[in-house]
Amino acid sequence: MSAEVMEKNIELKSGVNKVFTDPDADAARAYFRGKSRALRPKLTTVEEVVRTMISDGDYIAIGGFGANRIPTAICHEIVRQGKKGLGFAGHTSTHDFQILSAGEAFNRCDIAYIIGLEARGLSPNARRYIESGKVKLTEWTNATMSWRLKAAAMGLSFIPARNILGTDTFKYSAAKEILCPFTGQKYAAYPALYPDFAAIHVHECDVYGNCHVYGASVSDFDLAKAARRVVITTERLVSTEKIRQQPEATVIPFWCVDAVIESPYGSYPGNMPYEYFSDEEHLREWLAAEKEPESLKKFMDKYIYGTKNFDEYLALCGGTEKMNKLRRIELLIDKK
Amino acid sequence: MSAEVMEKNIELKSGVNKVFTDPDADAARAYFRGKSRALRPKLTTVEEVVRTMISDGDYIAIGGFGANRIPTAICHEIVRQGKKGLGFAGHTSTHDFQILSAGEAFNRCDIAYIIGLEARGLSPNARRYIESGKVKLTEWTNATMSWRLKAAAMGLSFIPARNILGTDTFKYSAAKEILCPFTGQKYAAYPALYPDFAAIHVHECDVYGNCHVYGASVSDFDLAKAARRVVITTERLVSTEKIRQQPEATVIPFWCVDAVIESPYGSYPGNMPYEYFSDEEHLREWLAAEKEPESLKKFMDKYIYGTKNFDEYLALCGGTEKMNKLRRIELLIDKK
Amino acid sequence: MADYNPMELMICVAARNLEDGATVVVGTGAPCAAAMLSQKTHSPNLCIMFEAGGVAPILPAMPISVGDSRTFHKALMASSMPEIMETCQRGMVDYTFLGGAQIDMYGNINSTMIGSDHAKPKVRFPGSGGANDLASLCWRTMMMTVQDAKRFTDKINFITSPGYLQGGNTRYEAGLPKGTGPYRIITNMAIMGFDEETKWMKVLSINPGYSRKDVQDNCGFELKWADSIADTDPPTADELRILREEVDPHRYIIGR
Amino acid sequence: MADYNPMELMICVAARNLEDGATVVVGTGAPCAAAMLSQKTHSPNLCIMFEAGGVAPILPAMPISVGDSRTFHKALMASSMPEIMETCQRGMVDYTFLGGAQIDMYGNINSTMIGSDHAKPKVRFPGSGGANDLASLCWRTMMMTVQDAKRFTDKINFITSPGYLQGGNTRYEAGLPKGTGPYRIITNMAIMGFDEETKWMKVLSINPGYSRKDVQDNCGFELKWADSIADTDPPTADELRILREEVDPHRYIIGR
Repeated sequence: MSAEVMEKNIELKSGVNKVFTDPDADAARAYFRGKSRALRPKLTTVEEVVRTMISDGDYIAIGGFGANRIPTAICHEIVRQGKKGLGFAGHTSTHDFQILSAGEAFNRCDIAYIIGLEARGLSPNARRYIESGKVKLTEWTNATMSWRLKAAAMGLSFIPARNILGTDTFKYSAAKEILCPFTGQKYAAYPALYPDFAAIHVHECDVYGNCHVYGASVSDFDLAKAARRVVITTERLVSTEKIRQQPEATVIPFWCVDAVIESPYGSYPGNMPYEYFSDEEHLREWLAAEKEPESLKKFMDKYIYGTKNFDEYLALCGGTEKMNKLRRIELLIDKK
Repeated sequence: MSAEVMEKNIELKSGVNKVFTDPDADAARAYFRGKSRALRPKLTTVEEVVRTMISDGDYIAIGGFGANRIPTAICHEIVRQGKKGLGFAGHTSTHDFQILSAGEAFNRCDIAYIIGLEARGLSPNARRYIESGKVKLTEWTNATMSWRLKAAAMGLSFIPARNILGTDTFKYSAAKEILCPFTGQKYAAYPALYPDFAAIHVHECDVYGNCHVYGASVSDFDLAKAARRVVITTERLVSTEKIRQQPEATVIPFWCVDAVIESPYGSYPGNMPYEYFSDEEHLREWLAAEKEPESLKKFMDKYIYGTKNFDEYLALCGGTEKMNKLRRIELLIDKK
Repeated sequence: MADYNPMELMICVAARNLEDGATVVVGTGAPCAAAMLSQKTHSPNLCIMFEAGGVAPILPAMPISVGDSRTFHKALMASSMPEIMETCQRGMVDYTFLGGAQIDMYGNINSTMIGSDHAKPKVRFPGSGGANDLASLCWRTMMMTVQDAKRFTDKINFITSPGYLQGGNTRYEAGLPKGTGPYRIITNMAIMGFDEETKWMKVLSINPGYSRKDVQDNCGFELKWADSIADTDPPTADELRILREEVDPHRYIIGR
Repeated sequence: MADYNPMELMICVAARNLEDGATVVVGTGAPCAAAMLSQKTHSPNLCIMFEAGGVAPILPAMPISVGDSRTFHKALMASSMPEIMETCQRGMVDYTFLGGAQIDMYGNINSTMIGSDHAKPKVRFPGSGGANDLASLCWRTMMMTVQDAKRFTDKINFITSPGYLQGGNTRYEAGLPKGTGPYRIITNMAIMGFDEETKWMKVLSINPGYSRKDVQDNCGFELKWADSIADTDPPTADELRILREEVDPHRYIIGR
């Protein structure tokens, strides 16, 4: 390394906030060494997964984008079981963030996108929660969170990139500037993100967790590899014979997966590509209920605390008739 | 950066050999800024592509793995047109390396795997060519070459990894040691590899270059992004309507692609997954011919210099009857 | 002259800036409408991309989310967020559009917070999402926004997404890719670019019905002015018809 | 006792080291045969992976190439080289097998060249391929090889793939992942492991028909010896039957 580069090293900046998870690749390897790669059936229940695979204080991540292809049942159950003190990957999060905020389930958050529901507006309750100061915040971006997961999926402790340099997003992140050893170019270095737990909703998988996903995949294939423990909720189970007929279509392999749950309409009230569109009416009901803490409490009592499981929630929201309606919108048979 | 880390920086090692291509990401961006992303038909011929898209001295890379799913016609034409002084990415290369060595087309080579044909043995001529000292060599590994392409596909100038440290493979590479800014862990840093030209053989694509590939993809999806100019040879053209029916199956998007050539049996004498198996007999003929320079010259005159194009080569090798036979082996109808 | 509202004007102006054969990453709303209008007027082969992974869809309706089914309806590719972001980082994406609560004279944008304590913001917004990424990595960033002196400020509370940072060469010295940066700020009153040397915001043309004074009075910092200030061409009848009938027939966006 | 050749012995011994539920990256030839034999005897759920991307295929025949169609025939996944290598780097792959022209007392392997001038080698071999990667990143590396004093040398010409480098902790000090390294060297004469502290090659058991002297005489460096040297269990009749009838009926490998 040249003297010039060394000198420059001294001026390299760091973000002021915390890395909430250990980026150390050898620590992750030590965990993965003990993770089962046996081809064994992994069917279980939402209740069981949340009870046994998430401890208070764990750092969790949720698959999908916004309200699209999210494992809603897992988010509900985290709140229903009253999990507390979680760390959360606020990466392309919208309705999942809204649910977990309603349960005040987390106290630290990596931020790429939070409190909003895209074109639908902001979540009043999630905003109150964040503005309260109860949640420790570290700023990132969507690409950065994707790359932090990719670094972990690759088995690294960091990865370089060319965004966020020079901004307050950098200043309030936990990134560090580094120099390319070949060109001297300045890069942002990001710490690998190995979540303790991840939940991902897919179209199809077998009992071992070999998954098919259709449509945009966001960062889920990297997330499945990066997380120490992974649960897959699936619209439908398929046979392993079907998986073996098209091996190039397997996007998450079984060894990443610790638990599998069949969860039809599992992304409701969000959109599941090719299956059903989002229930905009019910999402508006969420936003309206959140305006005051009292109305939110009533809403949560009815839909989450007062239901035993996700099936009861679906029934409350209109059951099969509603689901058929959302399928017709998805398939462009009916206008929304 | 702590004083301790800075001190350590001074001891960081570098490989002694050359980086044959410019890893600078801004230089690559400047090229890509001018690359057409218009959705325009790109059909052309092998002769035209090699004549207009490859200049003597360019650095080229070939898709596929070994003799599997390789763009054989392009390799032949490079030799037939007498291209010289090329740089070559010797990444999982076998029969492609053998062809280009027979034409003495390159004079510098990044090595991961060269001169061998896996279980079939070593290429006598390629070995002579390398042992002659005519070719400048830099050592790498399969994973490293994959990651160098990935770094380019990501738009970076370098990427860290945990292999090759402490070995002579590192010493005779052009890698550099760096430290993780978060953990202090030592890593190998690899320079991004942006080839001037890449040729990739696929199962299906449309006239714009949107591609479907079945079976193992090796590093081809990253290669298609990393290379400045890309030609796709395809077993068959498909309509853009077919591409749009399954957008998640598009593995190389049109904007990476500069030229498209329909090239049935295009991986012959190599294996094309689900289509035809390798022609082991003809590959043995290659190896036998290579034993002496004289017999190789005769062989090359017959098969490459004496043929106008790849169709004539296929005809010389047994034509449709041979292709049908190889299909029956691929489909496990006949034993090889 | 056709009658139109400010949103319609901004969308039409934005659409004109997207040439055929270019690539653009858009979000929901006005940027998506501008890209669709551009396709239906002069740029049939404009390639529209969404950060969740959708590429070149045949959009059957306005997406609600940049990751919903519409964003990859009959698309040429349904890929991933890293795929799109790395395509930007590699220099293959020409344009993007950003929004924000504040913008300063160098085109820096705030979509994170109002206040001075990051740990306990006075007003919290969603944060970067993909905005910083696209502003950092695409060649040319544009913004469509209603103009007022609070939004256009020299006291930006938080730089979420980079414009030209502190002006001059500071953007590239910080390490951001060479040659990138804010390109056009399209408001209800005017169209701005940036001075080549200082990178300070510079008015290029004024929209019908507004004066120089309007434009300056509704900006919290002193604007630079191009040597000759053009009149912004108003939306044509054709543009308006296509926008209203084909792009946004339910007036989700132009009815705001 | 069944009659068998050295290759059959080595394959049977290697197969016993692959436990059910483990992951192993193999090449063509003997390692692939060992993994298949292991599946058909005690490890039905051994997950076989190939570096070109094939995962858990139902192998219809011996692959000729680690990227040919057989390596992902009815596989659970046909992925990519980075996918496989990153799975190794993440610590999810337990075993791999390497070959080479030379091996030293610390398990370092040469598959690159003989000679002293890298630019003009006396004898050139293919180079690392994936060997260095797998040796660096998988938990446990094994080797099957015929043993002679030229191949087992303390004057290795080129360290292509890392064993324990210069012994002791040098492997981890160089930056390679903690806890990884050579595990078993299976030869026609003996089975070796490595001393826990010094990482020097250490004989664990001697194969039927060979003596300590044979093993040492056919090794170019002084071997360490375990406190108690076992006799290698010869292939059982069952192992041999499955190997000959089901794994390699055409004797492509065991006939060598």
